Amino acid sequence: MDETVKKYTTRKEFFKQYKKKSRLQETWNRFLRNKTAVLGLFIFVFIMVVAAAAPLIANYDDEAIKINVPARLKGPSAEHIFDTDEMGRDILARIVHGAQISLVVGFSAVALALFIGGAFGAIAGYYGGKTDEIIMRCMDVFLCLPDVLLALAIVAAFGTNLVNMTVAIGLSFTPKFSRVVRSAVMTVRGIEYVEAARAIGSTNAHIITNHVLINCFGPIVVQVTLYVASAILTISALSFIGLGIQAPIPEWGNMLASGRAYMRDHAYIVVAPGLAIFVTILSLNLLGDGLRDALDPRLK
Amino acid sequence: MKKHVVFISLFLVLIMMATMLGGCGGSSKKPDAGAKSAATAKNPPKIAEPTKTVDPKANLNADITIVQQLDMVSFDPIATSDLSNRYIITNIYSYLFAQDRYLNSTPELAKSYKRLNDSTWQFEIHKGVKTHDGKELTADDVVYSLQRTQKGTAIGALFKPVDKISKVDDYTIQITTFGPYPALPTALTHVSCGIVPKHYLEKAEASKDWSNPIGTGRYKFKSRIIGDSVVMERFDGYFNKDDKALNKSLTFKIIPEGSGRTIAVETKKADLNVVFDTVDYDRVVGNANLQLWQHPSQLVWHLGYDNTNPNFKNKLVRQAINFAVDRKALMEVGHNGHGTVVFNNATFAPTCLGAVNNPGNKYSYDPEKAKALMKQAGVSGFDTEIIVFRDEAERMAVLVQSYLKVIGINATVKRIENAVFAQTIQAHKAPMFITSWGCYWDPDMFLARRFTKAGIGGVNRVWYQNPELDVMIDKARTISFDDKPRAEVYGQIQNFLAEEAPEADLYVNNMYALANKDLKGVEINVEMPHNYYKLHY
Amino acid sequence: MFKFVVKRLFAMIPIILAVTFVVFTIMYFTPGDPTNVILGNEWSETASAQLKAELGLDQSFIMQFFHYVKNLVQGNFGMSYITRAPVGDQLLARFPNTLIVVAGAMVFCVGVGVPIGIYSGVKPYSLFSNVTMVAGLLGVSLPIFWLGLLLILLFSVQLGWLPSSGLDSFASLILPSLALGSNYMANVMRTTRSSMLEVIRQDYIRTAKAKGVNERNVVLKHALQNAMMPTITVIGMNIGALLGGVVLTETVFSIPGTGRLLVESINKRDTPTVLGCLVIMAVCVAISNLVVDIIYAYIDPRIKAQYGGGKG
Amino acid sequence: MDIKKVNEQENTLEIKNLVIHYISDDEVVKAVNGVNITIKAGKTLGLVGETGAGKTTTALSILNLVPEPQGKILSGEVLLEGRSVFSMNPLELEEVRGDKVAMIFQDPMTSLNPVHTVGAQIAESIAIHRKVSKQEALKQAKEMLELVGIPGERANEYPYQFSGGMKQRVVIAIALACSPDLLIADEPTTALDVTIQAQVLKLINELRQKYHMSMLMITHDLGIVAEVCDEVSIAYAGRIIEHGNLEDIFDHMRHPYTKGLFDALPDIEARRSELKPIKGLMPDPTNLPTGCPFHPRCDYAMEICSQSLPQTKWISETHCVECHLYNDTNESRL
Repeated sequence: MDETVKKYTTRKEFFKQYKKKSRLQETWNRFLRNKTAVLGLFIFVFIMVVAAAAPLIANYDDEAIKINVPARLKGPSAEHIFDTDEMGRDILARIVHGAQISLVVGFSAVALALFIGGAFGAIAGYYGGKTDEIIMRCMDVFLCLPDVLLALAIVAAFGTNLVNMTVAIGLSFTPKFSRVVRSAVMTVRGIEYVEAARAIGSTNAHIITNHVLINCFGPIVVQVTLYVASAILTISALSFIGLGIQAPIPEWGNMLASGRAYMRDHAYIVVAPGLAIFVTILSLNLLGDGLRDALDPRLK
Repeated sequence: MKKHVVFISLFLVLIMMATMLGGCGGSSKKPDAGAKSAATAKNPPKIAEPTKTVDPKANLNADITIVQQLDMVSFDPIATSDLSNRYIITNIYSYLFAQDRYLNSTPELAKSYKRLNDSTWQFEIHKGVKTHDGKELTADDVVYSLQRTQKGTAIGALFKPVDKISKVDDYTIQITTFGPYPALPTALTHVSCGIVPKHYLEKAEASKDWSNPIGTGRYKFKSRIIGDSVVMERFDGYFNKDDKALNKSLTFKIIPEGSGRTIAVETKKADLNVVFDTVDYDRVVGNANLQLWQHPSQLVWHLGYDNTNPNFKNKLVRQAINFAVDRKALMEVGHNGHGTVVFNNATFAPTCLGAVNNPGNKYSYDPEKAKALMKQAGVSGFDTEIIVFRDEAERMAVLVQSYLKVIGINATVKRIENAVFAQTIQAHKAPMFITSWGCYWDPDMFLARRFTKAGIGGVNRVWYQNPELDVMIDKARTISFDDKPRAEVYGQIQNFLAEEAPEADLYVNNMYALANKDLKGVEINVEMPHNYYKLHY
Repeated sequence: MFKFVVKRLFAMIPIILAVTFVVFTIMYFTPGDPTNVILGNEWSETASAQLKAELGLDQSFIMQFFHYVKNLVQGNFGMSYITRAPVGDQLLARFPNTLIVVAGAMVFCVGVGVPIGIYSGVKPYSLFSNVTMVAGLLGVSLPIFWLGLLLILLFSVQLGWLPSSGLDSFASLILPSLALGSNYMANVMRTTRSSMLEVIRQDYIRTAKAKGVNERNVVLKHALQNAMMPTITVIGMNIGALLGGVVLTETVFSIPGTGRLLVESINKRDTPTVLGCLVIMAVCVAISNLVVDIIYAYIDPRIKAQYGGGKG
Repeated sequence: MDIKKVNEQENTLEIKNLVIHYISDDEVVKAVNGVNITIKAGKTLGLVGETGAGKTTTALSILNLVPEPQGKILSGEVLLEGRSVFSMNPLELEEVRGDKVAMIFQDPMTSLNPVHTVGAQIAESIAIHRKVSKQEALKQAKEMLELVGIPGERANEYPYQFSGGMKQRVVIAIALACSPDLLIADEPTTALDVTIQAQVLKLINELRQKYHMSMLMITHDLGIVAEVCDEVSIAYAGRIIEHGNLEDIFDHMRHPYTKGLFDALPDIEARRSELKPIKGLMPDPTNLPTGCPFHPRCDYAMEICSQSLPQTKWISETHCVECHLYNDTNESRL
C-alpha cells in the first residue's frame, strides 16, 4: 500500500484513479439521449428564466399586486391573454411572479431537508449499527405522518408565514432525505476508495464529507429534483387551503383558492395557475426521471 | 418511438385543455354585474313576501334541504349572534317574540303582555307548551333562561335597560326596566333570548355540552355532523297548532363554496340556498327551473377596527381609512356589484329610521385626502391584520389591504373560522376585520350594543365608547314615541360618528335566496332568508 | 401468520406512541394561551388559572403528555376548546367519510393502476403501453386540488353528470376518488409497469416459458406475484400520501371528513381537535403499513417462513 | 412415461444458417451470424466458445425464446425432428417446450421462481404436458426430486431454502420432468462451486443416458466436453468455425482459434510453466471486423482474412473448419 501511495503526490490524486474521469461526461451524454428528460430540463430552465425575468415580463406592483376593480374578469384579451382575476389583476403576471415564490420556497425547503436529513442519513449510513438503528427509527416515526399533515401541524402551531412554511416543508421532507443519503452512503461505504482512505488513516468526518457524500451526489441530485417538485406542490397545497402564502402575494395555490368562486364562468382563473403548477411539477419529474436513468443505466 | 409519443401526447393534452377552456370560456362573455342585466333576464328575481295562505293541496310533509355557507357554532343561544348560527337554532327554541321580516317583534310564546307602568312589563305565556322531551314549559323556565341571557354578553346592550326578570305565577313573568324601554319586545326577539327549558339548561351549563339541545320550538334536533350538516324534524307537539312547520324536516347542509351551493339547488340536491353567491346571478335568472327571491336588505358590510388599538386611537387615522377605501369597488369584489354603497360609520342601513347615506357628505373615495390625514396625524404607517371568516370578506380584505398600503398601512389578511370570531374580537386579536351587521329598523336596537360600553364583549367589536354618544343614544330612545324627533337625533348621532369614524361602513348587499321554482313559502328578512318552517311544496 | 401479525401489532405501539409524542410536542408549542380562546371575554386571571387546572394545562409537559396518552388509550381524545364536546365524537362522525374517500381512491388506484401497469409491462413496446406511460407521467404531476377543480368544472358544471360537493351517494364519491386517486394511480401504474418489466426479464420467467407454460400463466402465475412486491410497497407508502391528500380533496369537494376538520380546527386554534385529527391519521398510516407488511409476508415465502406459520 | 421412438438415423436437431441480431434504437448486436448445427438422436454435441460467442442465443432459438422484440431472427431455421420451430404457432410451441426440448439454465440462483415451492415448479411442467391431476403431478415431481438426489419431502420448500448446487438439481429435475428428446444444458455448472460441478455433470450425464436423450451441451470448458460429448462445435463471434467429433477436435484441431483454446488450457502433464492466452479480446458484436472475425487476433492472418469470410471446408466426413488457411491454395500451412 505504501508504495502505491508514493506514486501519487497528493492523496487527492491517489483517489482520482478510482474515479472514471469521463463519468460525468458519460452521464451527461446518456441524459442528452433521453429526449423526454431534455424536454423536462428545457421546460424547467424556461420556468427558471421566466421566474428570474419576472420583473421584466410584468411589473410586480402594477400588474401582479395592484388591484384594478373595473378590469376584473373581463375575459382573455391581447392585453391580458389569460384574463384578469377577481381583483382585475393580470393572471399571467401573477403566475409569472408566483413562479418566483414557488421556486424559492421549493429550493430552500429542499435545501433545508437535505442539510438536516443528509447529516442524519450520512451519520446513520456511515456508522451503521446502533447509531443507524436509533436515527432511522426516529425518522420512521416521522414517516408515519404524511408530509402534508406534518407541514400542516407545524404551520398550525407556529403560524403561517413564508419562513415557517419553508421550515415546515423542509422538516417534513427531512426523513426522506435521511433515507436517501443513508442508502447512498451505505452503498459507497464498502467501495474500495473509501476503504483505502480509511486505511491511510483519514478521519471519519473527512471521509464522510470528502468521499462518501461526493459520491452520493448522483442519487441526491435525482431526489432533490423530485422533492423540489413535491415542495412546490406542498406550498401550493397549503396555500390552497389557506394555510400557506397569504394574499396579496401571488402564489399559484392561493390564486386557485381565491379564484375558484369564479371558475364557472371564468375558467382561466383556475386553469392557468393550475397549469403552471402542473407544468412545473411535470418538468421536474421528467428531469428527475431522466437524471436517474442517466446516472444508473441499469434502471432503464 | 417512445419519445415521439411523449411529445405528441403532451401536445394533445395542451390542446385538450385549450378546448376545454374554449368550452368554458363561451359563457364568460356575459357582463359581470348582474344588476345591469336583470332587465333582460328571462326569470327576474321576485320579492319574497310573507306567506299568507297555504294551498290546501300543498305537500306539507316534504323534507327540506337548505344550503348555507358556514357551519353553525353552538346550540347555546347566548354563545354568539353569528348569522350562520342564528337561523339554525331559532328553529329549535321558541321565543317570547319572534322576528318579522323587518326584525320587528311578533308574539310567539307570549300570549299577551301589558305595561304596568313605564318600567314594568308583564308577559303571559301560553299554557301547555311542551318541550321536546315532553315536559311542560312554565314561567320558571322562561325566567331562568332570560336571566342567563341577561348575564351573557351576546345580547349585551339590548338588555342594559333591563333591571329584573321575575316570575309572577306559573304562566306570567315580569320584567322591570330602568326607565322606559319601548323596544323591549324587539329585544326579546334576539337569538340569545331563546327559551331553553331549565332542566336541560342546568345540565348544559354544567357540562358546557350543547350537542343535544332541547327546546320548545317547531323542530326537534335530530343530528349534527360538525362542518357538514344539521338535521331537525318537525315537533308535532309544538304548542301553536295553527302555526306549525309546513314541512316534515329541515336539513342544513354546509357548502362553503358559492357555486357549489348554486349547483346543489340546480341539481335538486337542495331546495333552498340561503347564502346566494351573486357570481351565479346571470346563470340563475336565465334558468326557468329556478327562482331567485329577493328582499330589501339591512345587512351592512363594514370594515371595523379596534378603537383601543394604539394604531386606531387617533381619529385622523380612522378618518383616513374611511377616505382610503373605494366602497364601490369593494362592493364589486365582494358581491359583484349587487348592493348599495353607504358612507356611514354607525352601521345604518339606508332603510333604517333616520338613516343618512353620507352624513354631512363627509366621505368619498379620496386617497389623497387620506394621505393628507395620515400626515396630519403624524403617522407614517404601521403593520396590522385584517380578520375575516367569509369568502366575500376575504376578497374585500385583499382589496382593503391594497388601499391601506397607499396610506402606509401594511395589513395582512387572516382568515379564521366563524366559530372563533367572537373570541378573537374579545381577545383584542382583531385589530381590523370585515364582516356584516344585520341592523334593525330601529337604531336603538343596535346603536348601544355596537358603540357603547354595554356592547363591549358583545357586538361592540370596534371597542368604541364615548360618553357624548351615550347621552345622544339615551336621548334618541326617550325623546319621543314619534319617529321624526328620534330620526333627527339619529341624524346627529350619524354626524357625530362620521367625525369619530369608529368604523367604515361599506355597502348593503342585496338579499337573495335561490330556490327551485316549485318551492313555496320562501321568506327573507332584511338580513337573511328566514322562517324556514314555512317552506313547502 | 398469526404470530407475525401479533408481533407486528406490538411493534406498532411504540411507533404510534412516538408519533403522538411528536405531534403533541409540536402542538404544545402553539403560541398563545388556550384559555383566551375558551373563555373569551370571561377571561380573568383566576378563571384562566382555574380552567388551566381543570384541563391539566398547569402541569409539566411530560405529565400532560402522559395524561393525553392515558386518555387516548381509553379512547378519549379530550375536549374541544371551542365546542366543549368530546373530540372523539367529532372524529367518529368525520373519520368514516375520510375512510370512504381514501377507500374510493384506493380502489381506483389499485383497480385501474395495477391492471394497466401489468399489461403495459408485459407489452412494453405497444402503443397502449406508451400511451399509459405518458399518462402516468402526466398523472404523477397533477396537483390533487387542481385536478379536483377541473373535474368539477367538467363533470359538475359543464356536463352536470356528477355532484360537486358532499358525500352522500355513490355518485358523489366518484369525483373525489378520481381526484385523490389519479396521482397515486399513476404512481402505482408506473411502479407496476417497471417491476413487471424487470420481472419479465428474469431467468425464472424464461424457465417457466421453457417448461411450456402459456403466455397468460407466465404472467399470472409466475410474473405477477413477484412483480407485485414493489407495487405493494408503493401502495403502502401511498396510503400515507392519500391521507395527506385527503385534506385537499375534502376541501375541494366540501366533504366533512377528518381533513377538513383538521383545517377548520387549525383556523379555530382548537388544539385538542387538531391533535386528535393528526393522531388518528397517523394511526391509520401505521395500521396500513401493518396491513402492507402482512400482504407482503403473504406473497413472499421468505418473510412468511421467518414467522413459522408459512405452511400452516 | 411414454416410450419414445428412438430412431438412430434421425436428426433430433438441425440448425441451418441461423442469423440472429439484437436490434435496439442505438445499436445492432450481431449475436449469431450463420450457425449450422446438427444433433443426431441420442448424441451429445458440445458447443464451445467464449462468452459472447452467441451460444446462449443459439440455444434459446431452439425453443424460440430469443428475447423479443430486440432479438430478430433474420434468417435460417431450426428443425426439431424435422419440424421448423419458427413456423410453429404458440400452442405448438408450448407443447414442444418442456416436453420435446428442455433446457437447463446457467444460473440456478435466478432460474427458479422465488415465490413457488420447488415441487410446484417441477409439477407444473408435468401437469402441462402429461395432463395429470395436480396431486399426481406433485407426486411425480417428488419422484423427480429423488431422482436428482433430493429427498422428496423437500418438495414443499422454497428455492431460498436450497443451496446453489441443490437448486441446479431442481432445475435439472424441471428439465427432465417430462423426459424430453433433446436436453439443452447452457453452461450448467458455471455458476457452481468446483466440488459441486462434477456431481451435477455426472448427474446430467447419467440421466441423459438413462432416458436416451440427445443433448446440446453449451460450455466453455473443454474438460466437460471431453467427458460428456460425442461431437464438438467451436463457436466464435456467432459462427461455428470448427466442428468434428471428439477425436477430430482434441487431436486434429485445425482452426487457429481452436488451437488457441487448447493452448490456453493448463496442461498438467506437460507442466508448462506458462499458459498461452489468445491475444486480444473477443470482437465487439456490435462492430464485427470484416472478413474472418478472428483475423485481428490470429497469428496466421493473411490479407484475404480481412477481406472475405472463409468458406466451410470439410476435412473429413466428420470434421469441418472455416478458415482461409484451409482453402485450396493455402493447404497444409499449419
